[in-house]
Amino acid sequence: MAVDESGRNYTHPVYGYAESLPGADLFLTKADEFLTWGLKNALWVFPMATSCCGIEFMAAACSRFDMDRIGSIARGTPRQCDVMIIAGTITVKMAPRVKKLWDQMPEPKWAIAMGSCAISGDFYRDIYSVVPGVDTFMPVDVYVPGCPPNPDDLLMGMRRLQEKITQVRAGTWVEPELAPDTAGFKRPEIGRLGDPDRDPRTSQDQLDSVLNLGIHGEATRAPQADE
Amino acid sequence: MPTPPMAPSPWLLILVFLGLSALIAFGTIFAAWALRVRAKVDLPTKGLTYECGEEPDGLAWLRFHPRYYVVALVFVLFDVEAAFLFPWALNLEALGSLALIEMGAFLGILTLGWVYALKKGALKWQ
Amino acid sequence: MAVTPSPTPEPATQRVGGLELPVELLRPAWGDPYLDLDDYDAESDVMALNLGPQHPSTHGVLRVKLFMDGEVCVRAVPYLGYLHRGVEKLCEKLSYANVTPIVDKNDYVSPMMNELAINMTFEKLMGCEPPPRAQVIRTIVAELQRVASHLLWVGTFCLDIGGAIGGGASAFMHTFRERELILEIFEELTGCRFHYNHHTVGGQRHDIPAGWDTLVKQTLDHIERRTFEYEDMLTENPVFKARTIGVGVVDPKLAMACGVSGPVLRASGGDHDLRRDAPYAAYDRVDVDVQVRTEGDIYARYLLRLAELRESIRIVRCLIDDIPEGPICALKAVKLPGAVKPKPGFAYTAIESPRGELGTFVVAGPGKRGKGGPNPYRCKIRPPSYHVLSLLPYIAPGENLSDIIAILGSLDPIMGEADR
Amino acid sequence: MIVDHPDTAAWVAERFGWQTADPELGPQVPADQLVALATALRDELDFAYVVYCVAVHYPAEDEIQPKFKEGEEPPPVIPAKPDRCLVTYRVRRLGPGTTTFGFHLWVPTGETCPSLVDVWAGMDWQEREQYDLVGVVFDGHPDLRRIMMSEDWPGHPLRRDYAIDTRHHPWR
Repeated sequence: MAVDESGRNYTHPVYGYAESLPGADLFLTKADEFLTWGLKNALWVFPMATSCCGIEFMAAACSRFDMDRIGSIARGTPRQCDVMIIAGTITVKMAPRVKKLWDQMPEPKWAIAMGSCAISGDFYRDIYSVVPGVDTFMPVDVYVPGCPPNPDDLLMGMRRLQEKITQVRAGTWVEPELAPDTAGFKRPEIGRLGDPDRDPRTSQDQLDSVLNLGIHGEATRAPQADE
Repeated sequence: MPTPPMAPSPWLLILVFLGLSALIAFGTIFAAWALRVRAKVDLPTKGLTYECGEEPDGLAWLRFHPRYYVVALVFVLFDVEAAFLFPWALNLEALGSLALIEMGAFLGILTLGWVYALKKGALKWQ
Repeated sequence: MAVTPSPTPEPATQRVGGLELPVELLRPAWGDPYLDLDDYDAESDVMALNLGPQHPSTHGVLRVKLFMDGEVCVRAVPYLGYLHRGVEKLCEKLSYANVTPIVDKNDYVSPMMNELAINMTFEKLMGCEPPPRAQVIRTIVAELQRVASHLLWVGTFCLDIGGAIGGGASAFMHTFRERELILEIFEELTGCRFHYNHHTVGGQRHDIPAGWDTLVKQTLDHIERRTFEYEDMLTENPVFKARTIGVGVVDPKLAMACGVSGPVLRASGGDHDLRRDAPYAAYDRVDVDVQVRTEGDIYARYLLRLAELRESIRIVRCLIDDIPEGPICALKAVKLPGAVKPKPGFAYTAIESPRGELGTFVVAGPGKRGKGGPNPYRCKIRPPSYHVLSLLPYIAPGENLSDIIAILGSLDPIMGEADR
Repeated sequence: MIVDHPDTAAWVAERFGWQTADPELGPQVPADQLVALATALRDELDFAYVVYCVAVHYPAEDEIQPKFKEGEEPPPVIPAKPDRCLVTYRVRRLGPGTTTFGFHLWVPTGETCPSLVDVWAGMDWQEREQYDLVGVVFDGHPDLRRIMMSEDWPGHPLRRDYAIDTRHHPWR
């Protein structure tokens, strides 16, 4: 059971039927563009701010760099948000919570990995308690590099996401192939979501771990493969 | 004098008003359902109650202290009062000064109830 | 007529932990952190509520499990570790010069303080003393960082009181606008807005650019004018006063037992400040006027932090004009990470960070042939936020839920520092 | 009665008889006298402020026979040391000229260390953290749970034999 994709090239029931009517598709393309325009200019943000990038996220939301200009407000609950910005280091104890909150967000939803801790775990990635990159357990649409990225980089990331939404809904989005192994970079054995040689059981174990979170907050572990 | 045939009967106006409001109310709900984006995989965690990422522990169906019920009652008192004030205020000049005295009495009685609630300490929680 | 001996007047102050504390501050009754819920006769059922790891008001990833009786909290159990990045284990793997950028990210609201604390301990182990110019730059930079940290606190605290979209957001926008000016000063000095990697073993890494001190003076004049703007907005604001006066009172004896220092202790009457009592860097050249209040509630902490903000501006103004000339680093530029090898030993130094006593205990391990090894054997960072959070189970019971969020905001914990 | 003794180490040496080898570490305290020293420090010398409790893990070392030339007689053999933890405490007396005072004790792995929660409330979380990260068990502690790692985390990360990039299925 693959971990679900964010709201990408979905086939819509109403459109499917309407397109069969003669002449309706001309009207529908305009309607779709109108909906895309409305969707991308009101991207409400769910700030998964765990550490330093959270402070830069606050600086981006404030008066000097003002994220409101591109229509995105930070909201407290996942139920009202479209974009989850993962700002900061995700530890092993926090990862099930992030995955659960990602699942609780209504579609269509997108994810921005802000900061090198969220993208690859930065210099913490070799440590026992840090998840090496958020895209090992959830689909990420835009990566904003930096430690921490300047607020204007984050706003550029949001603009990049808006372009991506437009192209995805217009169907002209080309999925970039994953970066090849750069100079023998030692990648942790848990590959990214898109890696073909990723062990499917890992996604299943990650989902089980989210479903039965322990009451005291411990993530109930699936049996260790190498134990 | 029969209403001129041209002017629509008031009942028709009410029907149109109700129809329009129903259209708007249910129309938006239908649009939200029709244009929604379905996830490829609906995970069980989506339906869980949101508790800051944690597993909700214990029940939410609990017995609460009666002081919160009293606060709700005091709110209803003001809500009803406001509900009556609006139509009265709209056509005050048509009703003349008598309505003013009646509304004064109505507000006086309600204020009495409010003072009584305050004296009984309805809003004092500790 | 037997003259009844007049009862000896109850001593106005009592000596606790080396400080003279007014007696009425020492309140014995506190919430019991290990209260057994079965023997708590609730008028209504007790609800377990998670003020969870992802919550706008928890200043990071702190999870507090609140047992609520209606609106009133009965017991609070904080859970930490959601941002435990194993910094102390990583320090054991790195050389002495490489540790600065790692520790920089602990207290990510005042990064300069982390660097200063750990590099002072390494210098104590090495036995080297930074040159006078580096000492003065360290003091100026630390005080500027304190101004930025308190500005951020005033902003986020108003969010906790008024809500992101509600009334609290206005002060949040104002204070972050001033904080950007301070980030610009640091950008001039070190090149980045955040995580500066400015201190190193034996001194500083970046020297002061030309015209930097005029920029600092202009910015500080500007910020000082703006602080009166916050006072108009908040100090006399009836809603703000209603939400903060008399809420979350902290008893100085409990604060000391929990190892809490800084604004929380000073707002409860504890006249303790490491900058004055145990001066480090160039603080002995400046007389620090320590602000102390005795109410101990959230309003006292707000007033105290605002006064400390102005005090820091005054300190920087005293030092900014006569920065001595000379080198900025005692050791030759620390190019090779392995160049720093202190002899095996133990060392602890502490500085006054905006949240309290931030100390570092470093154990220098033995290297080959009895000389020192290139990396520390154990590197314990003593964060003030960890101790301030241990106050929560004592002061949270008996408060309303919205007041607990205000108390949490007024304690100013930073989770990166508490979880390390 | 609170006595303002300038040199705490001398006071402890004179009162309890433990000498202080390293001023940073302070005197070594036998385990059974730890609580007695702590209460004395708090009540008589007014050390009411907790700074930290740190545990440092030292793995076992076998016997070392230092090299020597044939002529001289062999120098004494350095005895083997068991797997042990150094538990150091540090408390501070506030006020002008504030001073901190540290004391330590050696706890072989497997044995327990007495808890100081009854003396200073702040030691509660310090001891929980050292139990969680280094594995020193403090007996008498009201609620010795893990505070940093999740409840079922295998092993204690800050021990020297714990590999830094240990895997944790299924998240890394």
